[in-house]
Amino acid sequence: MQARSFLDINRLSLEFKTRNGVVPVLDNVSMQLNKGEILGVVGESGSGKSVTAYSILNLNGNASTITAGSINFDGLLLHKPSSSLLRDIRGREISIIFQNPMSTLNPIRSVRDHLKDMLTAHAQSTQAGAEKKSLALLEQVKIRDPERVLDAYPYELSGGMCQRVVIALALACSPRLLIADEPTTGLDVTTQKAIMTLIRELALKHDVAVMLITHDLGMAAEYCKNIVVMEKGKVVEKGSVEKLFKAPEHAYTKKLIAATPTAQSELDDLTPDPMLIAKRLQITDDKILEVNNLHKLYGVKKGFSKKETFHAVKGVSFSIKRGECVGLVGESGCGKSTISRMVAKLDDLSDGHIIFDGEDIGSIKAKDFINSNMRKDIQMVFQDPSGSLNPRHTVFDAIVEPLKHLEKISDKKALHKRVLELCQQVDLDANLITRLPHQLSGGQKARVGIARAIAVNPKLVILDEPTSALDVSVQAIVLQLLEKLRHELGLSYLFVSHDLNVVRLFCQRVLVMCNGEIVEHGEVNDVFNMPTNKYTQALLDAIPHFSVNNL
Amino acid sequence: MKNWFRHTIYIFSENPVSIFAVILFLLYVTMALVGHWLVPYDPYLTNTDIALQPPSVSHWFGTDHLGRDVFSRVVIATRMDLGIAFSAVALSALVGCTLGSLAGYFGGWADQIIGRFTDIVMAFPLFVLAMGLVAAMGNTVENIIYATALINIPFYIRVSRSEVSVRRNLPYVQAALQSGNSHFRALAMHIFPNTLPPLMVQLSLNSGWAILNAAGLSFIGLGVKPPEAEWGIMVAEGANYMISGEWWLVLFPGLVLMMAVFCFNLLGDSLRDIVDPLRRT
Amino acid sequence: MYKISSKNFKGKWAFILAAAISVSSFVVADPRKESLVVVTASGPNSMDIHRSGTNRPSYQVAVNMYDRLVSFGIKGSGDQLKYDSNVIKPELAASWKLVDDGLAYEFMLRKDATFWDGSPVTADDVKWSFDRAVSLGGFPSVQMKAGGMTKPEQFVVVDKHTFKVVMERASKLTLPDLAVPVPIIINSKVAKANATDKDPWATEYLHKNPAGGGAYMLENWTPGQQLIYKRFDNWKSGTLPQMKRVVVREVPSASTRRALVERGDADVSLDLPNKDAKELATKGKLTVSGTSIDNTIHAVGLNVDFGPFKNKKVRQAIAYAMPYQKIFDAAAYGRGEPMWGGTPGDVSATWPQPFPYDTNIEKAKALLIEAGYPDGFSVPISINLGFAQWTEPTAILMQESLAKIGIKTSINKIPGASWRTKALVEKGLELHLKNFGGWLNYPDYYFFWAYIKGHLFNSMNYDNAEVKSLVDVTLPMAVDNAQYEPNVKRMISLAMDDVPLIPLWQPTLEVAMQPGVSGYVNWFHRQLDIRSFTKE
Amino acid sequence: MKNKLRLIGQRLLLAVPVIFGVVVISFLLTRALPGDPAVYFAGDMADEQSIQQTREKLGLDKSLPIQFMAYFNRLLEGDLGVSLSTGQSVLFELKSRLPASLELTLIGLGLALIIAVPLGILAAINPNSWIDHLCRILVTAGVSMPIFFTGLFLVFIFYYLLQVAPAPIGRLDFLFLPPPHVTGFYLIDAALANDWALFKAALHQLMLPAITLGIFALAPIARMTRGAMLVSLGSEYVKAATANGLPRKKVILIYAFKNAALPLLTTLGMVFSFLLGANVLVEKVFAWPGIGSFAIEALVASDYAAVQGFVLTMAMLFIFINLLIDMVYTLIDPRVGN
Repeated sequence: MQARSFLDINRLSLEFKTRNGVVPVLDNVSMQLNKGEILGVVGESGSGKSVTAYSILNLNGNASTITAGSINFDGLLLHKPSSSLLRDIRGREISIIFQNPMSTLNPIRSVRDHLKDMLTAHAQSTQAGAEKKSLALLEQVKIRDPERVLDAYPYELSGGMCQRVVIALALACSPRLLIADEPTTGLDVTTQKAIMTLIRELALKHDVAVMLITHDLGMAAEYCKNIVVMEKGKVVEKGSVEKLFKAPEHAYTKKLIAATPTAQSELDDLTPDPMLIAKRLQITDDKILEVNNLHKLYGVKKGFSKKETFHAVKGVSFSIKRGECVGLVGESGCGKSTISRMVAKLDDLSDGHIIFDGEDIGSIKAKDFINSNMRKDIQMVFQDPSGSLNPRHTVFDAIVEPLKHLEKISDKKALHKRVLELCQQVDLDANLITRLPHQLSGGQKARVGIARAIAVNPKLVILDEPTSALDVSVQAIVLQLLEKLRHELGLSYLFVSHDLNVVRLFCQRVLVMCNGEIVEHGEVNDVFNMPTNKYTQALLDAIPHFSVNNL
Repeated sequence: MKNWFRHTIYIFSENPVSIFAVILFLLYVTMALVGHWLVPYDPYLTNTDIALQPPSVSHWFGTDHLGRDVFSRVVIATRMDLGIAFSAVALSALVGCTLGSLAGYFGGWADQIIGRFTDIVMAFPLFVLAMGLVAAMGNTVENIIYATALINIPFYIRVSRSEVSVRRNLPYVQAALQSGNSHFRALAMHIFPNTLPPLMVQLSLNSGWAILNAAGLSFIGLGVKPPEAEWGIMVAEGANYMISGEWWLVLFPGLVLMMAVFCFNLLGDSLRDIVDPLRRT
Repeated sequence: MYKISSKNFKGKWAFILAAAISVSSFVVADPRKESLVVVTASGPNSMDIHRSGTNRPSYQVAVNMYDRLVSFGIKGSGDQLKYDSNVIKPELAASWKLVDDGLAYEFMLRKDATFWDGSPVTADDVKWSFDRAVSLGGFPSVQMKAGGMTKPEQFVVVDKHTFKVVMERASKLTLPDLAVPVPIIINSKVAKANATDKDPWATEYLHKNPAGGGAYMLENWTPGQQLIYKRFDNWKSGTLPQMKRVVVREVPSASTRRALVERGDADVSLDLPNKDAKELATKGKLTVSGTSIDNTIHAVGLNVDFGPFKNKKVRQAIAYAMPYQKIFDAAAYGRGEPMWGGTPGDVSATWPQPFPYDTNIEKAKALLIEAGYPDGFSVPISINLGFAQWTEPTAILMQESLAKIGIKTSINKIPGASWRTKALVEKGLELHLKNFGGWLNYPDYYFFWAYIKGHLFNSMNYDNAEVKSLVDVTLPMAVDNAQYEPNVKRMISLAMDDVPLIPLWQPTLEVAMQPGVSGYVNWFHRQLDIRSFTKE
Repeated sequence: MKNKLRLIGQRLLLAVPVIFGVVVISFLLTRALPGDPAVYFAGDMADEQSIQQTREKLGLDKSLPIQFMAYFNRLLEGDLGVSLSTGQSVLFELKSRLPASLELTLIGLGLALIIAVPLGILAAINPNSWIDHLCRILVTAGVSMPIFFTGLFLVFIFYYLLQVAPAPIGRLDFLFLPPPHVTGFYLIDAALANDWALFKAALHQLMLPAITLGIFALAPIARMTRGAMLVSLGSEYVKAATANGLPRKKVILIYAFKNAALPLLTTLGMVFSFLLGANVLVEKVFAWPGIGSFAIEALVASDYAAVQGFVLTMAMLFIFINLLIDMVYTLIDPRVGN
């Protein structure tokens, strides 16, 4: 008999009862994890990776049923746990770190309370001893001033800090298995790196087995020894990182690897069969957009008469040439979205000039710009493809809006024809035009958003993180589509993103923003290969660095 | 649409109580529409010879102090009560949603003024305000409707204001604006329809409340004019006969009234379950 | 040991506990035999009947806590006691006589009578009190005026115990008017001590603090809730009442009042609806006193300012269209005296008396055609919400019946407070249901208030020169005057023919009492007189 | 804390225009009431001349703005006028009646909380189970009855038929006198006076009306508890707490319920003022000498001063309650004010 692994998930099948009937979610899932190992579970949304992890601690809720298979944790059978077993296991033997650290902590309980709850629940300390132990735990997760943090409430801490607290909680009772469910989602790249490094370090130090669940193949490759790839509730491939990257067997694994942008990949590499793009567009020196000394101040009302101002954008200047794609990168809160909204004329500026196509549109109020004949020349593709579509409007309704209001086309036939044309341009099945947004996939919704933006033949399109909500394989296709459209329609792009790899392969020039200012700009290759600014360097440094060649 | 329908079916199948409420609602609407032709007796015809008779085969719900058939009166009162409830609620929804949407969308001084108005009305004890209005304007059906509508307006303002203000910065509204929609158009065509579901909940709950409100006014003596049949006034008058043993005068109208309000409340609850994404599993 | 109703278990508990720790708030201290619990629809809002804004239930304070010079006698027997308008008996005045050629009454006060504070009652007190009644204006002055007393000069102190009322012209109404609740005798020393320059008649003080010498004193008054009387043991103006302590509790709900007396929690329940009275009387467990109220009718008023009602024939048509019996059954539950179906031409000198009309739709139709309204007309029926108990069923039945002769009506409910304004002051209600009772039981007194143009209770705006001159002449006239009876008969005949007011029935005053409790008297003022109560 | 204090101060300032608005509207509303107080005040049998005299005495012959100024000036001096129907000063009436209403409402609310909160929690823990349905039907039925009907019904059953409840005749039975006035709350005053018989009697009288109110308040509280609990039970932090192996009781009560208590608290303010309004009818049924029954009579009698005083009191109370809730909120929720 083969020696059992520390954690052995064997042929696990699980289904959910939903309003649309019983839905199988896991199908014959098997994976093993040994002591001291970090196992990566990789897959796109809906692959069942989180459900697998949750089933270890029976966290899937009442609607789920394990229909077959077993979970064996060091001799304990967890697929049908008794409540007393669960009580002993949860938090003490097996801990979990959830995706969103801010919402993982109870907003009205202090860090001290959280740690104390945890410690006393598992009899790790007395009420009195909890304080000392808590401080030690916070120090362990490298929180510099643990005394202050101990008294803090979650809203007073940054995302990264919260995640450290969550890790401290997870490690409070010295568990033997740590499940990290997308532990860095929502965190900035620099923080991402710090958190992942911390997890790895602590796991090694305390001999904790880690199950890392992520959609980011790059991250999994960097931190894990073995990887399990899941798709649609099934394990499609598993093995060592090296084996997986060097000789992927399953088509899905291949697709995933290809679609993950790396520091070397080109746009065409992202998909097995890239779109044919006639790269005929010539970037001229003619500037379609020139932004000079742009400022944005927000009034934050505090108290009755007192108004505090928040300086979101501090004197930013840049330009975009006709046909060019300029990337705007920075971490959350750096002001990049504010700039995109001001340029798109959805928000007023506080000071400065926006010269578009030779005209200063900065002085026109956003609410008056609707009536300007330049409205159709600047269009924006929004970050969240679901949120940017009116849930009550069909695909047709959504695409036809700008045609009706900006192009003033009223002939029904003409409208219909134009919509179908646009669908074709963005590779959207014409049969879908009667559907409502919630009946579409993420990629389809993104295409609708793009079709709507290009419907009125704009000159400048602002792409505000157009792919951040999409799975990598879909992202790859959408990026190629955008590139194709740029060439076909002669568009200029302002591409806002936090993903440096994507910016590198998609843009010609890049602007790096930090705290409302542009700290570095230039050709992508120059900036990425030889960053001069410290911040840019840190940013680049934080991207998971892996390449097949390095293995 | 199909999906929505399926979701609705799901909610109902999870919730047998809701099915019951829907059936009841349809029954009441039918009663309001055709009740006048179905009743066995002229609901206004008095006959003092048979006054205060207990329920029997010929008079299912007994007769009142003037010998009128209680069953017939209860049935025809449906139109009056639902009429008051629906008109009042429709009126307050119309005014409240308009004001609330404007306040929520444009903010600024309009929001301030509308907000203060809401605060002031809410600071009144609402039932007493309704009483005062009806007392001041006279107790006609129209005035009962106006008064009931007025005290409900703040709730619609609040709901639609908050619903609109959370939506006004959503990407799809921004998208609508950059697609050339004017602000009014974006508000009317893009935001407002999406605020309807939570409003429907309010609408349904308020309909029940409007009936209770009218009943309360009747109890004080400010209800509809005799000889009009209305549940509240029948209960209020019947209450005087409870101690003396003519229980049917209060019980039947009371039950019918209660079931109607019950039905609206349950419907509102079910609607909330349907539209509230938080409850969607 | 006294008995506590065993049903009243909390009372028993409370008693045991209270006995154990003996606390002041527990008030069962006197045997139940000598205390009385009365429930009533509404209670006094002032202790001072002379004050403006004082409500009707406050008159009981004047009756029980203050003495008048004279009082009416009591007639009837058993449980059906009623005041006797024909008998004036001594109260504070031991005797009186007409002096000065019949133009003045001289009253000899009881020499042993004292106020609650022990000070003797003197003629000065009487004068001060009467001066107050005619000087304050409003209701007390109006009522005094009805008896011909309008100014302080009419009240003369002869000596300490002799007091004279001087009349400007002899009137049969003067002496009875001194027996109504208004001319109370106030302890003027106490009142003056609490008067101010701004308030010489001490209205603020007497509003909350009664100062009299009546049979009962104030023990506790919580406005809007309850009034507790305690007996003034030194009362000399009549037989000392049996009840030492009387609790008058306000219970607005009629059915609760009925339940309280049925359950034995209250001894007396006032303001009983006719229906309850009828049923309780039938059940026989309780004593029900239900005698008709003198000089009072429930009636339909036809405002002659309203187009069609200008025509006498229309008024008669309506009188013929009234469903009298149905109304009497449904609104009065058969309690009271019918005021319809009198024999035409057979008029007596009493009031009220049945009018010579009966339900006759054919005749009503014919009269309406004669009057030129073959298709009828529309008119609202206004009713007083405060009296919905009888006005509403009456209005509905009327509405149905009038529809038969083509008169379309809508029912307009008017809240009690605005009723006075609309019906009596503005006199703008076309067709309305009204109730008026004259305190002084003379037909001419009733006619004076209700049938003379401009007078308060003539909400019909009826104007008839002959009636006016008849009333003017007859009002002061003594009953034994030869002209009296023919005059009264004539004015009643005119009223019957012109019918601005269609009498429906003479109402009753219904009271339920525990068996063993007796002595309720039906007074013209309809308020509670607790002095006559006894309990076994 | 300083921030929190400033927040509360700000709330108070915001209340000023609201109160002014209430004063203006209640003034206008009362002037629109039918009936002429001068006629009422002049008394029975008053003639037109004395009515006119009364009118002048009351200042009712002046124009509306002047009347308002006079009213407002008196208001600032704390003079609320004299009630026509009870003959007492409005301030006196409100002072003696408000505790009665508050005592009743608070007890009713307390009853409702004791029953509805656990029901709501149970329903949220087992959504769509029979418990949930039963709870839903029960509380909805409670709020679907006209409140006077509930009251009369309870009286009929428990007083008239079963004879276990005392008669609906106000705060005390005939046999008792009120306790010495300290707070005006009979229960408290009786306890202070160490008079337990009286305490018991007052409690007895309170039970039925409080239950009537409580039944009415069950639904909003239970539904809100359920809803808020569902949200917090579905939250990440509850999931995390569960995953961390905290005891279920702690997860439900500390992690889920304490957070759910915040929206519940806001609802509670609404429910309280709602109950104060519903009180009007309950007080009428139970002859309860509170401000509600006072208001009804005043309104029907066109008793200006009384209606205005009542409305003003209620508005102040409403604002006070909301302020109180804000304060509790800021104490519970560390996020507020920072």
